[in-house]
Amino acid sequence: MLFFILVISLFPLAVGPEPKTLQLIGPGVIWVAAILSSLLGLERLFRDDFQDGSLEQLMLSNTSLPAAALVKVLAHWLTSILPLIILSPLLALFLHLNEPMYWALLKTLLLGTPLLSLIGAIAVGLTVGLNRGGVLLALLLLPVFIPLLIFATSAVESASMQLQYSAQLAIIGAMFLLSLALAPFAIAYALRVSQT
Amino acid sequence: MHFDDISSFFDMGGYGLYVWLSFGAASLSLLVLWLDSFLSKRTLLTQVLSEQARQARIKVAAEQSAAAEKSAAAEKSATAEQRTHGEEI
Amino acid sequence: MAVISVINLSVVKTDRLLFEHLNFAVEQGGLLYVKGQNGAGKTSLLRVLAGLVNADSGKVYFSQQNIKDCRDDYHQHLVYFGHKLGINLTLSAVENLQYWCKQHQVVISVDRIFNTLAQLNLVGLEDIPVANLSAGQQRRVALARFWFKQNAKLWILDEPFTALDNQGIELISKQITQFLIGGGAVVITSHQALRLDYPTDELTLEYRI
Amino acid sequence: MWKWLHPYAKPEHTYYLCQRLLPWFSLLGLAVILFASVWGLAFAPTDYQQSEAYRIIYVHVPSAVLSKSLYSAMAIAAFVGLVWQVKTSFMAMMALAPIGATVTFVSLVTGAAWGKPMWGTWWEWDARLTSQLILLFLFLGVISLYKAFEDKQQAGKAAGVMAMVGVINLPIIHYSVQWWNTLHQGATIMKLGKPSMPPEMLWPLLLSILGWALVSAAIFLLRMQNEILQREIRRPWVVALANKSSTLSEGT
Repeated sequence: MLFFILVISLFPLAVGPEPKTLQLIGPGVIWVAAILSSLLGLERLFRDDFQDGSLEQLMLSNTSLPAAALVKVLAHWLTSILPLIILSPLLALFLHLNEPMYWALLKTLLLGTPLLSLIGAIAVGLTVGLNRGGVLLALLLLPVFIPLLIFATSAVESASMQLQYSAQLAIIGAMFLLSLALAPFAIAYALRVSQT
Repeated sequence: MHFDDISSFFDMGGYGLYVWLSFGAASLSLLVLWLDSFLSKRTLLTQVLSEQARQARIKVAAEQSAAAEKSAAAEKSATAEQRTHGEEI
Repeated sequence: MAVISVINLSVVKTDRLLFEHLNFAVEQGGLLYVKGQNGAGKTSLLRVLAGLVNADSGKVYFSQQNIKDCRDDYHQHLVYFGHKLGINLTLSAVENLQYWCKQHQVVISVDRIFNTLAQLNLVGLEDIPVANLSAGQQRRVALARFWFKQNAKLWILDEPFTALDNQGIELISKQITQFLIGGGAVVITSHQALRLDYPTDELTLEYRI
Repeated sequence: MWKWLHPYAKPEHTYYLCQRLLPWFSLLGLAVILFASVWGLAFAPTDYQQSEAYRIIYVHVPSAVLSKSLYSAMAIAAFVGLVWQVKTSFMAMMALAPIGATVTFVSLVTGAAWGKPMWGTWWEWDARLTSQLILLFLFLGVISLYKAFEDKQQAGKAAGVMAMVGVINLPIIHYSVQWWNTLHQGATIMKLGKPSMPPEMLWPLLLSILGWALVSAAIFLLRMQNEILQREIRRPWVVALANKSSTLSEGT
């Protein structure tokens, strides 16, 4: 969370405090920072449970692994992404976003960030048994997150021009639902693969 | 032939650099990929042999140590026998 | 009836063949002691038996059913104790055990948990974070599971005696014997000789290169 | 239905099948690619708009087309491996990945070299180039995930999952990048006018696509053999093979 605020406050310092410029890059900056800070939290999603063997015991119980994975993902979203969303008005202020832009940003964040946790957890499940998962995780996930980034920032941009942006929101929502349906099983499979 | 002479062929109507760069990069990349595949096949085949040799060494070592154990045990029993003989005498 | 049986099992790990064409069965009340050098594949065998890892070829049956087809039923009747304890260090012993019991759908009162921990010589350590306990004490917390899962038919135990003192070993051995007498089946590995007063089958895995 | 495929799922048979096919694909591929390139470079007519620079099409388009088909092929191999648990399928996947990455890289380089004379910059955030770049990242992700694992069986499954995630995402990426591109700079994109391409230009293009496909197939066969050798390094048939090849090379 602190990382998120720090990254965002670096930008005005780097490109200058001109409100117009900041407004132009604002949505992109917030989204990129959100993706990066979600990566930081993701890395530890299954690590402790994997290392102390809780994950093994979970797999050998009657609890459904996809359901457990979904709960884990929800926990990640609640602890490392929801605070960012709560903080977002402040950051919007920092970056001189106007009101319609902020509402669009909030909607894309609410719809889009669960996608980060869901897809991210698949890659985390795959790399949990590896020693140096961090860089690999970024390489695996960032290309996959590009469409989300594009649709989300374009929604905010449309909002800034007083245009409709329900199309972008609908696409993000569709991606979210698709991943909600598929990702828990992929995560469960990934965690089983990581057991040797 | 579309071009009048060799130099105009290489010049490509002023775009020679870009055209030849593309073709060069493409053929170089494919060549490198092929070479890598080819050479790694050769190294793999030699690796198989060295792996085989390594296993043979381990086997010999295991047999030797087993034989040494056996002979040590035999020696022990032999000395024990001698001792009992000595006592008899 | 065989509780667990294995047909033509081979396991490959990191491109190394650990064993192949392995066949055995453990009956009700049967104790199988898996022996072998370090790296012979004891742990891998146990993990395959538990269904954590897939075998390269061959099948594992739990009461005549392939464990892949009856995963839930199998895990309902299984206690697996591995190298990793499955204990979260930030939680207390009681919390850990409650969590485990919930996962495994074992209904148990907090009093029973306290009682069992007392039996294991952990009085006064029940509700502090497990991170503050010694290695042996942490193991005892994990081993308390042996007292809880009443409907278990099979225990798969990977080095349960490591880091335990004599008194602990005796306690666990007694619990294992009791389980066996009650008709349970046990597959166990151990570097210490088993101090169980019970007929034992042995399976020795050769170390392969 | 799948019975006839079964013998080829056995690595040894696959190896010898590759061995048998390899010379055909190599020679044919080399011949076709050389023929098509010479035709395209020296004999095809000039484009009235782009003059001779358009000849880059004879490497750019085949590599771009192949990069996507190779990714799909890789994902299909991953899918087969994950669903039917065929080990050879994962080997095929990993044999395809480096070829795909190379071909994608070529399409990027040639795209840049084409962009310089046409658009005036080496790199233009054009929809096709951008999605090629992302495709390259996806390839590299799969390859490095595979390399990160010690246990190659586990590695195959993990890389397979990632390849599947990528292939679900690929159309979304393609579409999103196009959307983004039209939003930002709709006017600068230059149309190639493919349908109006005269046959003297089209034929060498189709031939060069075929040539690239054949050469990729040949390299795939070679890499497939490598994957098999690596995974079966201790099997007797591999040892016999290595002995034979070493005596052969000593003899010559």
